[in-house]
Amino acid sequence: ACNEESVTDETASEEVRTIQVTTPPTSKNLSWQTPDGEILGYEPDVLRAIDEKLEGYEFNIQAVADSAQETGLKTGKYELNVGGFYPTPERKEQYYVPEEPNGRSLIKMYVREDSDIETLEDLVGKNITPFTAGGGTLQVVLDWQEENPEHKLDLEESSGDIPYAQRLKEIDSGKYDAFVGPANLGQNEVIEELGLKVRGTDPIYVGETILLIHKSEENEQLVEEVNQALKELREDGTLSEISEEYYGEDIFQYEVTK
Amino acid sequence: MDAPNTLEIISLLLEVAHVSLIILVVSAVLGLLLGSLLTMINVKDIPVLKQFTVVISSFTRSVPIIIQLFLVYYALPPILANFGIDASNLSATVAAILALTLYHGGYLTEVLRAAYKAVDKGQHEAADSFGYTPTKKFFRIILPQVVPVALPGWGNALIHLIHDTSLVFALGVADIMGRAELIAAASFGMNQVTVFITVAIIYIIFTFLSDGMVRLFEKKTRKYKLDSGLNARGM
Amino acid sequence: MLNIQNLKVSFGDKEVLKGVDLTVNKGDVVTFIGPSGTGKTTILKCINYLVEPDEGQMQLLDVSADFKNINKKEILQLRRNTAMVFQQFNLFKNKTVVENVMDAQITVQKKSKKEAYEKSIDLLEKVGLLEKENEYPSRLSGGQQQRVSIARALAVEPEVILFDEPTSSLDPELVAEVLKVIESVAKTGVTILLVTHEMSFARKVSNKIVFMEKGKIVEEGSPEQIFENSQNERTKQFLKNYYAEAAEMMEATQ
Amino acid sequence: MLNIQNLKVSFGDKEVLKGVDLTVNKGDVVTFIGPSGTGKTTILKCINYLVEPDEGQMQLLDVSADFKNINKKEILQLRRNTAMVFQQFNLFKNKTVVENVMDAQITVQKKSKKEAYEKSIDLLEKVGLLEKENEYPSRLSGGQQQRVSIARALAVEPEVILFDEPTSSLDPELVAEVLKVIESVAKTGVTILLVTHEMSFARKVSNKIVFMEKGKIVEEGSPEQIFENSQNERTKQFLKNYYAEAAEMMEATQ
Amino acid sequence: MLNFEILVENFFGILNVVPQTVALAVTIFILSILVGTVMALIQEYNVPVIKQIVMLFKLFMRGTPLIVFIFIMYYSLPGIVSFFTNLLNLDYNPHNMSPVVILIVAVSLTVSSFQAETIRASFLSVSYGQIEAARSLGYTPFQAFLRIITPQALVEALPEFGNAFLVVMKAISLGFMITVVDIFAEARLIAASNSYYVEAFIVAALMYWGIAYIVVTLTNKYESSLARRT
Ligand SMILES: Nc1ncnc2c1ncn2[C@@H]1O[C@H](COP(=O)(O)OP(=O)(O)OP(=O)(O)O)[C@@H](O)[C@H]1O
Ligand SMILES: Nc1ncnc2c1ncn2[C@@H]1O[C@H](COP(=O)(O)OP(=O)(O)OP(=O)(O)O)[C@@H](O)[C@H]1O
Ligand SMILES: [Mg+2]
Ligand SMILES: [Mg+2]
Repeated sequence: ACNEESVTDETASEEVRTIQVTTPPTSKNLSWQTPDGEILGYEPDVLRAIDEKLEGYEFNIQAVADSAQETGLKTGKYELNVGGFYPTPERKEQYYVPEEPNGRSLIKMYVREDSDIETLEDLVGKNITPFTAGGGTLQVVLDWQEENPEHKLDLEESSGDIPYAQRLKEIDSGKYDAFVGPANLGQNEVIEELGLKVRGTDPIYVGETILLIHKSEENEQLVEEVNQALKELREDGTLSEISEEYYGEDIFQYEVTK
Repeated sequence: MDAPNTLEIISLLLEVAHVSLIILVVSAVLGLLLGSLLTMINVKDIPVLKQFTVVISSFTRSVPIIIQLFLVYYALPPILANFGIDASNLSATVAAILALTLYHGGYLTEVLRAAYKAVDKGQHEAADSFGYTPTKKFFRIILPQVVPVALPGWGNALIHLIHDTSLVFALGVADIMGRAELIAAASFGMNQVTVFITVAIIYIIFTFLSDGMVRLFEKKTRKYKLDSGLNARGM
Repeated sequence: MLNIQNLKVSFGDKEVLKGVDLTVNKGDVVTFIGPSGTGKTTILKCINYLVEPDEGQMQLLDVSADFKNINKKEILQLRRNTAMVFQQFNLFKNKTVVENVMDAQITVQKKSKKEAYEKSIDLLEKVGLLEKENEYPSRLSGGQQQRVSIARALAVEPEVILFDEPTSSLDPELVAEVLKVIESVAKTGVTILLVTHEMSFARKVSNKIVFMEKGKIVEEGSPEQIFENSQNERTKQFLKNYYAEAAEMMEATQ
Repeated sequence: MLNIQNLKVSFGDKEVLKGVDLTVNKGDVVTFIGPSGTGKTTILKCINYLVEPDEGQMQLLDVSADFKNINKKEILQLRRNTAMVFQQFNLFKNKTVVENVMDAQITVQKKSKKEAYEKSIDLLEKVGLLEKENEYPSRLSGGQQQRVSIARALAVEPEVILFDEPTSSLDPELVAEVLKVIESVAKTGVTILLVTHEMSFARKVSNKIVFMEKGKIVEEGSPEQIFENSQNERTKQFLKNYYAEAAEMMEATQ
Repeated sequence: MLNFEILVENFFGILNVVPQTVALAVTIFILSILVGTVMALIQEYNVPVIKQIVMLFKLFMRGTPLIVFIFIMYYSLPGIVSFFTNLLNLDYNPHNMSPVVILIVAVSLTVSSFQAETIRASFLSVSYGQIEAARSLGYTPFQAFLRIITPQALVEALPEFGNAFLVVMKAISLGFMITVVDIFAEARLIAASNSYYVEAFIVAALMYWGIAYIVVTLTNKYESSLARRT
């Protein structure tokens, strides 16, 4: 018996591959790390659910900043990244991307309570807070701008180091008229906590978010299995459950905007 | 978790102060050694090697630290792998120390070189005339006169280093700045101002200590009364 | 014991020494005199290789070197057999008076601290600077610095001492003291090369005078030969003012 | 025209000048002699306030100042009425020879460049350094530096010139030249204060000799009085070596 | 592994912002030297009270991480300015203050506290005899400073000024937080939009290095020409 056990142990450890997985550290509720090192949020929980399903892999989840995430993924330091990524041609070119999305991203506008801004068109001539450089939100707005050149918006970009809480205060104070951004980053909590006279509009965009996997022969199998796992998790309602837990609603209820 | 109050923020930040301190102290020491070595090569005008130091120091001084951190942590292991060196286990902390050492060393090269050149030629002549070996001359005569001139620049370099250690969070190292970001994120950035000001105060204390150390050395070297400077005679 | 052949030095494209030959015997006191800027300091600095000559050979004791391909060991040997008193003193700024005198003894000669200290105190007493033992050079008057510099050179008991205007900042009393010191050192067999513009000092201290002009040795000989029977017009002219002065003095003190 | 009362200076707790009184008339050439470290340089530096006295009053031309509360304007006036030749030369390292001589004329006296240049060339010729016009000081021999320093001081045509051992690095020929220059300057009514340890030079150049020791003026008088009829034992002893030398010279040149 | 098409594309993309980055850096660099010199002089001449204020200011500026200081300035500078404009009854609305101005003020103040140390050190290398000589000839302190001390001190200070300039070059990339785009910011913009992070960083690094190389070559040339003159 002893003998047998040790043999199975060996084969098991040979087969289980440890995967370096990264997720953003400071994007509550999407994904964040507590001071004692716990990694929480929608994305980490989805990762854990996938990990449970995959027999031959073990995920080592780490929280690192976004530019480090993609740099490390490209050089092979990391194998798998999550972080509310939008699918883009460039990403598909550089990385393996499972067909099945791992989540939804809702983009809303945050405006003063008495504001009549409801759609992107209403932003013409308004003061919009700077967008996080190259973020998905900006891309969405730029795409819209391209289709609607007659409504010229005044768009600015910045590094995104100024936190959303601060941005919402700037709406409240009148410095800016609108803040456009992903709705999964705790805006509701901030508004409530600080008693801001700010409201969120209906989503102006609903998109799918994806996983990114380092391109290498070794990982071809991994992509397949992750894809399969995601499909199952989606179907059995696990993803919706996780969403309820962190966002207070099922993000999968929204139709993806074309 | 409830949003922590200021006292809790301070204690949370201080919990990881040792991480920042270790990175800081190790790269300060190694950087000083590297800087001294590069300076030596530079002032001795050793061919080829000198060109090499110019390249190193211009690169490490100019490229944003974050890119240097990425280079060491992400790009170095695959490059080394081509030469059969396995560095895939390079930890983020070690990578951070390596990058900061290179940066600090490159910076110090300029400080030390200038201070070295400020020493009067007659001092070299006098030591040479007695048959001091180059090493003896350096340690007994030249270095003590280089130090007072180099101290303020060294102080600057240390402060830059202190601030740049805060970037290692990008690699996932949990230093003070990293912890601060996490605390701020936990409250959706609502307490970011408090957290940032607390961090600033901790850094001010670090620089205060660092500058204090530099001042202490300055006091020690002031006894040489090298007779230079605007108020050499206290006027 | 010291032999120099065909010593040539240029700074940039300016030739400063134009082929100097010189022979010095053990225990000699050789004094260089000549107009300002002729290369007197430069000769002394070639002997311990502080200035790199373009050409020339030199034998000093058992070191025999061609300046064109002298090696590090030879240079160190040259320097350890000699000591120099600089025209601008060049005291170590970061060391006190007594440390200045002690340092080479400890560093180069590996003497014990105690031994070096005793020797230094002894020499400082000789040059009358005992009370300044713990001062830094920047706090000394010109004459005091010069005396420390003399003590520092004597402390290493070299085979050859190079004095570059060792009395330029000293008053007659001290000049007499230094004269005594140099004479007593010379008696122990130490060879002395000296640059001075004080002719009476040169005359008294040396057994050989070298008159230089424009990077060349114009005339050399015993003090009597040079001061009383110079055959060279240029030398005579150079010494004219000295004679005139002597004559005046005669008058005044008669 | 220059009057100093009760001048006291200390460095740290060491009193260097212990109450010096001095009166100098326009056109005087006053020479300070005395042992090394007595405070000769310090006196000169008090006159242009490079050293801050602890106590004392001074009148110089129309400036009348109490050193205890002298103001900036007075200091500047003192300095613009005087010029100094330093014992260590202190040439401006970042300027060529001719620029060293020109700079104060342009900066302080607001002369035109051309005018300053012409005056400088003139002076450089006088001290025999025309060919070094565009050299930097670090490239000069000791005697050359000293001569540039003299030219620089003369160039601003001050009311009072302070010479601190202006001939220490000069050979007899050049000493005679400098003597001529100083005499010609004195003739134009410029007042000269001078420190030297070359007694025969002091004797020839000055109309008043001040003998100092240990921060005090011990004796003062005309050269004849001091050199031939000194009443003071210390002065006599100090000059003993000078007499001995003169006597020897007499013998030798007879 | 690298995508060369993207590299080339990035190169021209980033090259666009080089002139404005350098112009900004030069402006800040010059301002910081001016302010730093004043601080160094106050410290060297021991001006009472003001010296203590300068020391405190330096401590604060050297200690505060620049990112925090920019953050503070972003929220408080308009208020500070409006306080003064109101005081002087000027008609200027500082709330439209350009982020570039805020960045220039923040970085200049920070860097000047470092420049003060550099300048202080360079004074330490000028021998006192030089100052005595200038004084003896009746130079005003300012004339002595400009004509004698500065040229000699500069030899010593130049390499550190080179350092400071490169520090400024890097520091302004923090301005991205308040929408000022420089070389590094442009690289991040491009990277974020096309996900070719490695390529963008490589191009940015080369750009910085190239500028550094030019700066180093220029200062070395100037340094050796100054050194030859002493
Ligand atoms: N580093 C240097 N670079 C260029 N020229 C130099 C340098 N050092 C000395 N010289 C020149 O070489 C010549 C000889 O200088 P040296 O110091 O040997 O003269 P010297 O005979 O000692 O004169 P003095 O009696 O004035 O000290 C001088 O004309 C001087 O200008
Ligand atoms: N900066 C200083 N700090 C402390 N002591 C000093 C300083 N400068 C000079 N002294 C001391 O003051 C005394 C007088 O110095 P000063 O330079 O006036 O002498 P001096 O008469 O010119 O001598 P010398 O003929 O040797 O040049 C000396 O004993 C010297 O050690
Ligand atoms: Mg000489
Ligand atoms: Mg003196």
